[in-house]
Amino acid sequence: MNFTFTEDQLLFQESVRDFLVNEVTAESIRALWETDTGRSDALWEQLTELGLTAMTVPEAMGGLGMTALDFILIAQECGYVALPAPLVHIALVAVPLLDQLSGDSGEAIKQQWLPAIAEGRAKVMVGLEQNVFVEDAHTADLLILQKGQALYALTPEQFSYTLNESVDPSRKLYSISWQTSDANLIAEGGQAQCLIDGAMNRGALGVAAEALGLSQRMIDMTVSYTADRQQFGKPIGSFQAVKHLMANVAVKLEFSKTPVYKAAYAVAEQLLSANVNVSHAKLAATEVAQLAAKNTMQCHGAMGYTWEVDLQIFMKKAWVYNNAWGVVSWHQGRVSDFVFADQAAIGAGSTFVA
Amino acid sequence: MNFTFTEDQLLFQESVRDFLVNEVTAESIRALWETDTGRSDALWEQLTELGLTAMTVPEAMGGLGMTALDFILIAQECGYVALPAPLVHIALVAVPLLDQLSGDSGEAIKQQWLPAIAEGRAKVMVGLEQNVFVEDAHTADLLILQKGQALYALTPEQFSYTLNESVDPSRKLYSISWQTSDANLIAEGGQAQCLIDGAMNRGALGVAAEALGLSQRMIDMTVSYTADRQQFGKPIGSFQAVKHLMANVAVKLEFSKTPVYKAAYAVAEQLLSANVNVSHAKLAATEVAQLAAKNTMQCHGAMGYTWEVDLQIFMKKAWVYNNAWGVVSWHQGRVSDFVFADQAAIGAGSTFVA
Amino acid sequence: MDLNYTEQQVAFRAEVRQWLADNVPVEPLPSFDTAEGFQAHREWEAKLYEGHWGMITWPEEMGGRGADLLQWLIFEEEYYAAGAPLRVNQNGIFLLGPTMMEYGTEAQKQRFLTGMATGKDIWCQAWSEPNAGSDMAAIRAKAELSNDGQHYIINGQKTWSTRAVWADWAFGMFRTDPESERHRGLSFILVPLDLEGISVRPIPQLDGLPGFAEIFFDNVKVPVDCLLGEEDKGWSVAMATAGFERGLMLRSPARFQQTAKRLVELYKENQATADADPAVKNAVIKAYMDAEAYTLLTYQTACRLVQGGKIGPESSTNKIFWSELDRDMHATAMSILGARAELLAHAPAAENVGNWLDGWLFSQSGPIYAGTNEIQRNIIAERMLGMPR
Amino acid sequence: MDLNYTEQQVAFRAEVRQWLADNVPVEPLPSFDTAEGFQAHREWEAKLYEGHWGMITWPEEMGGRGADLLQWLIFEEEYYAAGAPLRVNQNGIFLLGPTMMEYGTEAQKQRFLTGMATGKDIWCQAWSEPNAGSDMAAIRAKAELSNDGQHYIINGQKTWSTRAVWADWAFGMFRTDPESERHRGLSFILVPLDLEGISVRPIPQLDGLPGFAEIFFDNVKVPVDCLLGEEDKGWSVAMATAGFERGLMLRSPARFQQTAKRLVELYKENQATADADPAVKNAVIKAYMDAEAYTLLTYQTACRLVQGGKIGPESSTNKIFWSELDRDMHATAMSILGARAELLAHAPAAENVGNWLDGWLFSQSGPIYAGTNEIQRNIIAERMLGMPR
Repeated sequence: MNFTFTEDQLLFQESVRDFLVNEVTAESIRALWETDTGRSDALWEQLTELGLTAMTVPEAMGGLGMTALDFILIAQECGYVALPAPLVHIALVAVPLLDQLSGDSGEAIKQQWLPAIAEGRAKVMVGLEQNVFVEDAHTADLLILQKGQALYALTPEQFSYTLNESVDPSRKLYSISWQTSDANLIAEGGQAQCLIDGAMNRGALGVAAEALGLSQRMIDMTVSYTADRQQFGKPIGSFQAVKHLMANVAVKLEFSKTPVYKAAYAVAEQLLSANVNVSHAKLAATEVAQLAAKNTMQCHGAMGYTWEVDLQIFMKKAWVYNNAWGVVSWHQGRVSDFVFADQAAIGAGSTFVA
Repeated sequence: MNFTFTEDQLLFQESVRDFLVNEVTAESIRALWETDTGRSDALWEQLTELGLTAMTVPEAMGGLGMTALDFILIAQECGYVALPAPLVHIALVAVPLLDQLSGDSGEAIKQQWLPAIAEGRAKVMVGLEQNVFVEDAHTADLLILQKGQALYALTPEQFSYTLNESVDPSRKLYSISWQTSDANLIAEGGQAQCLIDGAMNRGALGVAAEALGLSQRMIDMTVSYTADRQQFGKPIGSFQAVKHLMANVAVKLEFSKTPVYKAAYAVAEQLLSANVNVSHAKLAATEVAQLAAKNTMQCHGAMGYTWEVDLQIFMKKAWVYNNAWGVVSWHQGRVSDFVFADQAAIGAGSTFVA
Repeated sequence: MDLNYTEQQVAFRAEVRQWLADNVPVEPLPSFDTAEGFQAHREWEAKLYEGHWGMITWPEEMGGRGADLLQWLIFEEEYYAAGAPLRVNQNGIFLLGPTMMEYGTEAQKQRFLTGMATGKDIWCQAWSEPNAGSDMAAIRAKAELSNDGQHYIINGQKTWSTRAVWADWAFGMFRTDPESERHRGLSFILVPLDLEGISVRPIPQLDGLPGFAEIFFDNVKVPVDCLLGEEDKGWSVAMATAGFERGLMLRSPARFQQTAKRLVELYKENQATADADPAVKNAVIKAYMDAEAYTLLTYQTACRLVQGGKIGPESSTNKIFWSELDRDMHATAMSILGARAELLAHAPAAENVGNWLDGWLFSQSGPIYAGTNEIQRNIIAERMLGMPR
Repeated sequence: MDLNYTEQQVAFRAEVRQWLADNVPVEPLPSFDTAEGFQAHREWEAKLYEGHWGMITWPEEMGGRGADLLQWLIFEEEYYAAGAPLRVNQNGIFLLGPTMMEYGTEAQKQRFLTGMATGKDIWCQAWSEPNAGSDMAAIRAKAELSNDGQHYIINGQKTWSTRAVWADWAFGMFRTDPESERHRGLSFILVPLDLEGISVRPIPQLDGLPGFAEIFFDNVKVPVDCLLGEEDKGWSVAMATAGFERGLMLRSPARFQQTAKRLVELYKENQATADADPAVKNAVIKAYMDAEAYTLLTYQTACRLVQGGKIGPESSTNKIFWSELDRDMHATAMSILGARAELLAHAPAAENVGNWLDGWLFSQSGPIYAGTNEIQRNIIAERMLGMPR
């Protein structure tokens, strides 16, 4: 029993954080808002050079063969800087899905796309019906789209897309018009369902980890703002009301981290408890992100309501993640199914046996 | 349109408050806890002399012929002192129920009991199935008991009772063993149902009004405690955290009063909106009472957790009222039935038309 | 207590409803945080004035109808029920207007109130400064009497001035006694925004629109007859305004009743998905109940005032209640809308869900402006409950 | 990261489970806030010691097993799952014990730790004073060194001392430097409660039972070898204890996991009525999730400590989290129980619902004792987030 990350994992997280905090600034994010795609090839190259696009790609495919658990601290840091790039989606959702394809056609797809992803040459995005829209379809080299109990792989010439602007200017959501065809079919029936369920879990896990980072960032920004901002002759951060608004966020955040790490472990180890662990993680992490948005906004006063103050970059992402990769009620439902089942493994001593 | 009480109503409330605050002290309440019945005939005489037992009794029956609206401010004051006597129950529930009995037998019962109640000679308590237990059966001269869609009137020799101790030592709850008999039948079928529904509404209304008084009392006690209690060299009431705990109660209380008054008006005027108005009042008033108990307890620190500090007298009553006269979900259900009905009269301008 | 409307009140409601039915634009106006939207709303104010609906509680000679507060509530109910445009001049008619009634000279009333009622003059507030937000007594912007005693020379900066970008006039507080500190030595002055030396910098808000602005004053010469109340006594005048702001007029209950109603409809349209989260149904009925409670308390207060009563410190509870109610209602709508909640109004797949998003964004400002809810809680604890400072 | 128990851990769990199955009393013991209940719990502590389960994390020579924190968590899980009695000596084994490990002399360890593990000496705390609650640095109770230097002469009053009514020893802080103020000049002293000059006044709690007490000291002569740590340096010793109290040991996650489990069962038994209020179902699954979260964080901390890490200021979040979780879980149970929720355990119609009421009453103290949650929030804001004092 060892519920801690290794030195290496923590050191890598640190180096990635250092890079991201320096490279992905509020200024660079706002600059991307003004571009057509809202995405930066240069940034993607840098992420590739850091080995982040290759992390979850199997070694046989030119990757580092790491798991969702290895990647989870990185996803957290991507949230901390509100990374305007689909790294978490590709590393946690697309790559493992491709990697689980079987049969000759499956092998072919893997061979074609996984090394390309690892080398940063290709972006593959997954569109599941539960998500309604498809992220980053405009810069995707391949889309994996769900239709009922089947999955199809489409290249850009095989679909057209319409942008649906999100309140988060960094978020690029598209409605896709496309046709199913046997040529594009990559999985169906039980096998497809299995891939879809796995993708939902990993997508929700990624968003949960990002939500932890977003919450921490909103806390950090607000702690420094309230230390500088003076009213009534002292920093507003010295007022008990402001302190307690922030402390309440800190408490929730502290108790949302370990559920996310447990879920990452469960996904990586394919534990039976993965579904309930992921839903717990998603609910806890997005809930603290909502509270962080609400309380840090309040501590910023009118400043927090402006376009120019950077809080909005993180607050709006926190909002939209509340219903991304499974709405709140869907995750609640998965938790109740587990908790209220006959002979449910709950109570003292059950945490690590399920 | 005049949503205010008359000078007379407010003056009477004041004089009743003065009396109650002087006569019904924490000491006298604690003294009653040590007695067998927990009730005081002397107190009941005083309430009678004030005309309170006669208020809702029709003038023809020797009463003052007043309505639930006239009585509501009095019920509030009964809550303010945690009156250890069934005045609100008798005035708001028993008397109107008796008064609505019809037919010769009904007339006879009215003639026998209403003047006796007005003169303080008799106590009549109502036991509805929804309340599970019957209050004050041990000092009742007559019980009106529900069995399904029928009501029966029983005198003490016709039933036996078993005490079920409540967390609130002032509350006397009994399980009753008794037999239905045609001789005791006072109403059945639709007529009985109508009496039962009316009694539920008036019982819930009374508890809602008492909950307002309880909340105000908990606020007042805590404001003075936190003004006296010093820590870190100043009154704890000067700390923002303590102020905001109390302010949150004050806000909720401010917005719970008018729903109770509206409900009292609706009951008195037999408006169609009485059901939803009463349930709104009950939910709002008991919710603020729960918050008041929670926050004033916190402001009292360990003191609030002791038997000797008087906060418990009001806090425990606030707790038990949450599920008295219709559990929370029952009242929520009545509100949803109204709100979600087709053509529901909601929205701007609808408040006083329903 | 009598909760029936009088015949006159019923007739008045019918008259309002008829006029609105005939005049409210079918297509909702563009947001008044845009240039064209502001102009459209300005024209709507003029249209209201034509019907003598500009500010019905004012005397007829000032463009009103001498209506009482209950008629005002009825008017507001019909106004929101008809989906009429937001009042672009609310700072003038709801905040400055009542203050001027109390503190203005006859000349000022004639001059300014009519301008408000007609919609000719749109007003903005000039209270906050970069270092005077929650702590309003820290105001530093100076107004010095000119040597000839004819003008105030204003220098300094104001901020968070809502709708200042296109407004005609600003009202606010300036330090007329340079030696003074805190609440003393401030004066309440009315400033035409077209004067030389004034520059306005728009501040884009969360939705990107310039809903408020900074105002810079560089030796701006304001005629002395723009002083409201006594010189150096501006604080008490301002407190009156704050009273109205927190109190009866800033936010009509009707507004929240309509939001609650729309929330109920949204819930019914999406009941299957909405009920999946059991918390949603409770949240919806709570929205209804809280909007009702706000309405009931407002009616009670109005009745008290009509009978000669006064607004007390308990009015501080209003601001907290409606601002949290508004935010909670929109948060509930966001949950019901699920994955589509984040779409901007013009997104192809939005199908009007965007109105809820706009409302959600706007609701974020409620707990902050007009005195943050933390400040309000202090006021409630100290002035209403009498807790130690 | 490896979330599988080792073979040794699995074997250890089996051993604990077996012993508890053989020894846990079938009938729950009476409350240890009663004389007979206290005695029964004292005997249970002795029984635990027989099996060497008194305090397993201590060295064998002190009555322990030299177990690590993970074994301790496993032990606690089995302990609560078996419904074993509450630890009447938790002040000793969970709070004073660890402090003594760090600050005690060898002689003190030998003498006191064994006494705790055997259950011979039951300890209570003597921190708070009538005017030193949240503000512990305001302590005034004096301890003066006797002329012969052999004793401290203690005078003063302590209060809110849990289980002091029947305890054998008290540990707490006293002012040894009469000139000193605030945190300086305090000493951590151990006091036998049978000494002359000590009188204990029980304080009945919400349920009427004397769960805590006031302790009056009138020229009480305490031998100097009862000083823990350095004279006048008691504050740092006390902070260590507070650290354990807020941190790992005071409240085992297992306790709340079991409460959550019982809540799930209560919900299932009453589902029809419970589901009438949609909020209840969410509250129940939240109880499960929060109890899990508390368990996970505790395991992570234990693993860190086992690897040589230290408890940081983030441990202040524990106390807020479990105290609110405990209160919320019991509040949910109260809603499920409806009209029967208010019945005392011995009421004829109670049928065990009374346990929930007892739990509800006890849960009221959680947000208050061991440093109110308001104080905890200050600590979190200042020490964990680094906000200005």
